[in-house]
Amino acid sequence: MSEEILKELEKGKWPSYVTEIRKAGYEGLLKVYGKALEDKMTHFIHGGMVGVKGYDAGVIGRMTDMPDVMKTSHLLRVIPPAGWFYTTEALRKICDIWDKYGSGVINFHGATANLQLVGIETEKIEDCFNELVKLGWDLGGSGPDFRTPAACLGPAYCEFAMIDTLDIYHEIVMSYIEDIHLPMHPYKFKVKISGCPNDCVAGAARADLAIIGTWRDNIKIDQEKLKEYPEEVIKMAVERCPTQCMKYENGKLEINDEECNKCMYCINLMPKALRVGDDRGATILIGARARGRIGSFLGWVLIPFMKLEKPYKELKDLMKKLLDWWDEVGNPKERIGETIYRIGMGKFLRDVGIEPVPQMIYRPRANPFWYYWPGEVE
Amino acid sequence: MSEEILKELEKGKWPSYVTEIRKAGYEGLLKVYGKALEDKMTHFIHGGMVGVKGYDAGVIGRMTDMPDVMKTSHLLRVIPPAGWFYTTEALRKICDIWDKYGSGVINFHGATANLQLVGIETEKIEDCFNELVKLGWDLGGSGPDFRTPAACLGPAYCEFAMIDTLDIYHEIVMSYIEDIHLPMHPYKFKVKISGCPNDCVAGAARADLAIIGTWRDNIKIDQEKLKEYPEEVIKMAVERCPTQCMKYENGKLEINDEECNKCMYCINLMPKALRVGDDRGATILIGARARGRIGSFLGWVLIPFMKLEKPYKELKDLMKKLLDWWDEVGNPKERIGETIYRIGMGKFLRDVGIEPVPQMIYRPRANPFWYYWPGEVE
Amino acid sequence: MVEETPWGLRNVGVPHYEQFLHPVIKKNYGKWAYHEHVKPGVIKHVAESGDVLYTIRVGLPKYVSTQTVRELCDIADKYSQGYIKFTSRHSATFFATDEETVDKIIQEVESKGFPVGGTDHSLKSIINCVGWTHCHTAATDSPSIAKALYEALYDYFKSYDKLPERLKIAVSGCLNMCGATHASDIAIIGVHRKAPRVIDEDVKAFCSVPALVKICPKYAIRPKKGDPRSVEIDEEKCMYCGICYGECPGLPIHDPKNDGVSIWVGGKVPSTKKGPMNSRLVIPYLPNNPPHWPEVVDAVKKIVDFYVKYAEPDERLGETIERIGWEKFFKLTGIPFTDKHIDDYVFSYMEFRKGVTFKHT
Amino acid sequence: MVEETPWGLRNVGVPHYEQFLHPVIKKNYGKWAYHEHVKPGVIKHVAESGDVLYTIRVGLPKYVSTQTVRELCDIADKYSQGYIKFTSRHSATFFATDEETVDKIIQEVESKGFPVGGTDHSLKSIINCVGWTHCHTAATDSPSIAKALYEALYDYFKSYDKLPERLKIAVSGCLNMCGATHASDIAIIGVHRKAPRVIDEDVKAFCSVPALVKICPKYAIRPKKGDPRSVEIDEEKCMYCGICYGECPGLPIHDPKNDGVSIWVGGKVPSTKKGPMNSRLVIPYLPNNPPHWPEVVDAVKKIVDFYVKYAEPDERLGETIERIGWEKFFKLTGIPFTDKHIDDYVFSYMEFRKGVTFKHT
Ligand code: SRM
Ligand code: SRM
Ligand code: SRM
Ligand code: SRM
Ligand code: SF4
Ligand code: SF4
Ligand code: SF4
Ligand code: SF4
Ligand code: SF4
Ligand code: SF4
Ligand code: SF4
Ligand code: SF4
Repeated sequence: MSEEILKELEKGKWPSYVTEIRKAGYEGLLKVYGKALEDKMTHFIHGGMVGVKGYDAGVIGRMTDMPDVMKTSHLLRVIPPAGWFYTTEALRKICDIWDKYGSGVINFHGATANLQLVGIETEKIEDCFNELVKLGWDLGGSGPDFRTPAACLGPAYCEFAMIDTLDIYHEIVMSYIEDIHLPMHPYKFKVKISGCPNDCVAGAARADLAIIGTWRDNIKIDQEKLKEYPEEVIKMAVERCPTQCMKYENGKLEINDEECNKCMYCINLMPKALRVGDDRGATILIGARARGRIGSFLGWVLIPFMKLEKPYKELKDLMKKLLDWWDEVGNPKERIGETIYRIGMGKFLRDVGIEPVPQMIYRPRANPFWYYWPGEVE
Repeated sequence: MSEEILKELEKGKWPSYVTEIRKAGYEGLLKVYGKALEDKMTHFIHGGMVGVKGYDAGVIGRMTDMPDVMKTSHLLRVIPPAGWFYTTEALRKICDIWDKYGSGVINFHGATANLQLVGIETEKIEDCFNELVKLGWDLGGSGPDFRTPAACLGPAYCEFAMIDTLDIYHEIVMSYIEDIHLPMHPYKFKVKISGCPNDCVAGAARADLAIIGTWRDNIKIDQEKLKEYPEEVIKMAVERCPTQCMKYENGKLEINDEECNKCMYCINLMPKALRVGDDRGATILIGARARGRIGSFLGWVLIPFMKLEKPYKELKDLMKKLLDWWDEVGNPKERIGETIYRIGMGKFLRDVGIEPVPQMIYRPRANPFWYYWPGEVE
Repeated sequence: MVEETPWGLRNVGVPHYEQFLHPVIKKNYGKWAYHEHVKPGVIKHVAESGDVLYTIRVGLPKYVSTQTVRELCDIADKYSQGYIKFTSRHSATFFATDEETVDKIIQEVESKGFPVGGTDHSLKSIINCVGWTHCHTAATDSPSIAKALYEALYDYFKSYDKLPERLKIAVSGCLNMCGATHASDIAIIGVHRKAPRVIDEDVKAFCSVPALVKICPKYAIRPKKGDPRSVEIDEEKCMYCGICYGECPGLPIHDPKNDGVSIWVGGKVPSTKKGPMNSRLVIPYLPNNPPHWPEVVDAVKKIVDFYVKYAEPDERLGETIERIGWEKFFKLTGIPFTDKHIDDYVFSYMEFRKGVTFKHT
Repeated sequence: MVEETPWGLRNVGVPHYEQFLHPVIKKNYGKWAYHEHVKPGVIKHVAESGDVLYTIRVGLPKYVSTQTVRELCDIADKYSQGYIKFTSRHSATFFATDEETVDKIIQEVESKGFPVGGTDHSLKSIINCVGWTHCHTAATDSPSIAKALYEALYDYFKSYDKLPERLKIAVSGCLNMCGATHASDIAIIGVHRKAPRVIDEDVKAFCSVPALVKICPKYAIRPKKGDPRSVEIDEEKCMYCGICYGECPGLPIHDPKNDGVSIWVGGKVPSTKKGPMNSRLVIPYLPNNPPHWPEVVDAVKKIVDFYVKYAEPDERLGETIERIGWEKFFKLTGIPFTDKHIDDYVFSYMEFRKGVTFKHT
């Protein structure tokens, strides 16, 4: 019966993950999963503590409640290269190692960022890792640690990229590599880096700290190339521009850049004719969490504009300040956004020494429930 | 010195309340108030329990911390006629009584609704009231009771009125008159009645229960009268209509009433040409409070549409249900909106037996933190 | 229901409204066709029957003496058939059925010192609570602030086309907000800035400790250690709302050195366009400076100037600010932005700016 | 920093990205001029130098075997100079520098069973977590739901002009939302609907009672009366989030009879136009019905049909719904509205409709 259900999942036009598990020959997983489909209930259970020596993170321990079929199926989170760019050579070598020690099943990639090698027995983890690490591959984050960041392809081939996402990713991984392996924060801390407001790694929704490229000066308009776009596309941009700061008259497009809020929409519509400005940097958002204790948080503005040039000192100083503050005041299982929410954004800014600016909020408070700090009143 | 400050307040173009206090000859108040201006601090203090026999509300007791100058200055809240319409005859009689027993100072009217007679000594209250009540005037609400409602002029001379605000006001006062005099709810309960979405008694912001006239069918357009309005006014309506459901072409205005959300804006702009529809009733909002325990609440939709015809049975049933529920579950000093917020809107609707409809919310929940009730799951 | 009690009549309710309605109103009740703005303070209502009713709006001071009431009644007797109405913003309304009478009413009312105005695109009557004239919890004096603002903005009340739309200002002496402030175009609200003092004897004599512990929204009040019939206040938690003093005379919160005024803008009540909006903090503190309140008057004038300059036709102040963005509002007015402006209470998260779009002012 | 420890190399970090970049990318790094959508799954990037790079987007299954990886590598070796990229939605990207090669890649990749598509106005790769294939907290099975939806919406992945804008679907097996669901156009999320059971011995053996008491967001867990080393759960307070089970194997929450699937719509991440939006609840519960998930597929198809029918060009699903109003969305789709849809948690007040404007559907 469970085999029949599995077979159903191998039909159809979209490539089947069940077929892939079968191709890898990971029979144990097929059985446990097939039973789950039959029972309408998972047969995996908590995994206990597993890992490699010297690290407290990077391996997700997993056991089943069907020990006769398969007792354990741990998974390794491997830090991928910036922007998930690989050579086939590198991939083949990873496959070789994974065939040797593990199930042959890979998750390309996990939703946080990691390359995930799914299904390995406890005693093989250490050796498997030691082969990987010799090739330069390391384990990613898990538990209450600094998680593997994510970066969009950015300058690799996107004309919108206003920061060097790949380089920033690389720098962050290298600087925080110990933190990635040592869970010691109140909870997980995820960083995502997007080259522009399109936010192709979804930092605004899924990163405790999102670094998103933006610009401060004028959008560049090429009136000639504009003509390559149909009138209705140009008009749509003008009509939909959220700040209503565009004008299209007599075949000429004008933008009142003072009013533009850099939403990127018009540029997306007509990338040949419109280009982001030259005064480039990033907006930094804080606090996103998918399903928090009091509901989902989307990231909000912490730093409206930061220049981001190697060696990214300002960014690193900021991250240090944030983590130090959070380590001190955060509660267990509380993401940094929730800590800020609990303590109060104003007090948080005071504590970490960031100047409050109106860009941080949609609008000022409607309630009179604020605080005066020592020294502010007689 | 304090007299000099007072004199400053009698200068200028706008009529002076200080001059009025002086005209009334209320010397005690001038002195206590003058001292307050000088000291930059009030000299009034809590007033203790004062009132008329048989009522526990309607009189605000007030004492000063300058007993040598003036010990007490209580005030009477008198229920005004619907829409604050008076005859001079009625007003003159009130003045006579107030000159006889009180200070001669009147507040036309308090921000809730009442006619307020300001400044009377404890021992004169009973007699003063007894003369008022013989003329048909009664005391209004104070404390945790059903407060004096408020109603806009509505059908008296406003073409927008879709419900009979004055009559509803009158009916509510007469039905709840005992409740007005007997504080026994968790906290105050304010009702305001506006004839249309313009909400001229500000129920959406300041009433626990706001009854606001509206319509469900089409806006009536008189294309002839439309011509009396300048083109730019018509175009402004079309452009600013929040649902973008108007079209103006070839001198003709069209409204897609399916999409219209009855905001009233276009009708306000061109009352000669546009008229509200015929299928009239009220939207009922719940929960406003100026400065609540967790911030200001504006009223939200409880009943999207209710026909309101004499004797207003549906409305009265609703009010009874609401007050019964709140009396049972409300905490002291918690307004009904806060009780609903605390208990949860869904559970509240279940408890009082009102059907949930999407009109009650801007958008559905973003968090998965809901409840299943007994009987809903296996 | 009406009762005859040993002490006299009780629960009579309210006299029926019909007797107070002008004959033209009674005749055309519920049957009005349209209205027009004739001149500042005057609206012409036309009934389906063709009947016409002019309403004349008159500004009043916070308090009116019986003597003044009688004078106003004299005018109403002379021109309005003895009928008069007061409004939800505490103006008075006179009635006329022809334009000539309108002008006579205006002349006579104004000769007594009462301005006619406040209709259409004007400054409306400033709602204000009693403040230091009568209230024990006042942190500032609403009536004298309202008076100072009326003087500064008088022309806007008397005209009906100098503002982009109506301008509603309201003043509350404390956070209870009796002055209908929280959804006003401009709101002035008295603020305390230090925790209440505790007068042990008064707390013990007049107040319930459990009630106080429950009443504080910030849970800053606890039974006093070693003396549990009084209380102590955690000054780090208290945000000076004064609710506890409202309940208990033993917790005075007044402080002439630190009390003052805050300014809020951008609220509106009607459901028109984007619907009701709360007023938002723009100036957390200005000193109490009666009788002329120069700091408050300056700030309000600056905001009104901004409004006149940047609003599009028919835009309420809050709509203008929402259109151009609060970051621009702070830039254009030069009002400093501080940590006080950033909400830090229950709904704060909703006010944080999600995503990366804003103006780099 | 890299360490040579007694157990081997540690903290090496990650190989430098440069070595993984295609030569055209390396040459034109940061100097791209514009891009164009050539056909479904293919984007042409033009550099300032005039160089051209075509990217070909390929849909992958949730898991890939090493054997398949090698096959894909073969193709990349043949046509993409040995370079390959994976995307943030877990698609694969092949590179070409001329259109002919593009077509060859498409043909070869598709012949292996991997679809090319998911660019421009298309269905993007469906992010989905591991669900019952690997996770202990799953209330539903994300991979098979994703598969069923891919089958039903296959053409939308393979085309780039049949949808008004992009369509992002994501599936999470439980409320932890690992599947990147909470800001998706359509999100499918597994739900439990009953409080966890308490297995006293396991709680005592594996779990910290104080930690559990603190971890429950609804404060529904307390030390068990009379047996304080275990816990008891207040079923009236519990809202089935499963956080406690994530911490403690002694509190299993799975329940094949009541577990199932919820559907949420209208989220988006980018700051474009009105900015990021959360997905909102539209269907609180559908039964778990693998392998073909007919109820889920029907519901999603109904929503997609609504989108295709009512969206204006270039509108994301959530933008369409916000424009026409949620009350109309429920009416037009016929999806029942219930008390579950009304937020009743911390930010609920912000979601209540203020004022009287809405559509009388
Ligand atoms: C593998 C992955 C899903 C996938 O198939 O892609 C995953 C799988 C698990 N997640 Fe996750 N999460 C994964 C990305 C996410 C994301 C998405 C993201 O990072 O952008 C989220 C939501 C975003 C966020 O952080 O808010 C996410 C929110 C969680 C949570 C809830 C955290 C919270 O703050 O509320 C938990 C529970 C916890 O950690 O307390 C969790 C826990 C888990 C565990 C470890 C289950 C557990 O409680 O022990 C899952 C392991 C399953 C298994 O055995 O394979 N996972 N998890 C993703 C990680 C791969 C990687 O590292 O690259
Ligand atoms: C007279 C009036 C101000 C005025 O000059 O117009 C007034 C005056 C007082 N109000 Fe008020 N309130 C007045 C309308 C309001 C309004 C406006 C409204 O009703 O539309 C509000 C805000 C709206 C609301 O209800 O949310 C208002 C919110 C308060 C509060 C805060 C209530 C709350 O829920 O947060 C208090 C304190 C309390 O009652 O606990 C309060 C308390 C008071 C007290 C009784 C002071 C006290 O704590 O004992 C004031 C008496 C002052 C005096 O001695 O003269 N008053 N009060 C208004 C009542 C006149 C009338 O009945 O017509
Ligand atoms: C008299 C009064 C109601 C009453 O029974 O007391 C009133 C009466 C009218 N209001 Fe009002 N409004 C009155 C307070 C209000 C309030 C309450 C307030 O200010 O506290 C509001 C909502 C608050 C706000 O605006 O934030 C209010 C929002 C409106 C609106 C909507 C304005 C908007 O911004 O969309 C209109 C429509 C318009 O003028 O275009 C309106 C229009 C009208 C008209 C002109 C409609 C008509 O067809 O005649 C009424 C004129 C009557 C007249 O001849 O005097 N009335 N009006 C109130 C006069 C107050 C005053 O002395 O200034
Ligand atoms: C490859 C990828 C980034 C990566 O490094 O992995 C990517 C790359 C590009 N994105 Fe994206 N986006 C990618 C995920 C995303 C995400 C994240 C997600 O889906 O989880 C988002 C935000 C989520 C969302 O939309 O809700 C995202 C929002 C955008 C947008 C803004 C769309 C909008 O609604 O406003 C654009 C602009 C556009 O297409 O007009 C965009 C445009 C682009 C362009 C076409 C821009 C350009 O100049 O080339 C990039 C095409 C590269 C190519 O040739 O393949 N990309 N893009 C991701 C492909 C995922 C996939 O396999 O389908
Ligand atoms: S986030 Fe911007 S820069 Fe990065 S890939 Fe997407 S569109 Fe390009
Ligand atoms: S980037 Fe956005 S806000 Fe700026 S002009 Fe373009 S569409 Fe308008
Ligand atoms: S609320 Fe409407 S009906 Fe009542 S007076 Fe105002 S505009 Fe007229
Ligand atoms: S009432 Fe409002 S929504 Fe309806 S047509 Fe007029 S302006 Fe538009
Ligand atoms: S707002 Fe404050 S000061 Fe003014 S009357 Fe109300 S309680 Fe008194
Ligand atoms: S002033 Fe307000 S916050 Fe402070 S102790 Fe009193 S009730 Fe609590
Ligand atoms: S969403 Fe839930 S079921 Fe899916 S991987 Fe994450 S924890 Fe497991
Ligand atoms: S499932 Fe969630 S709400 Fe219920 S007891 Fe566990 S942690 Fe608390």
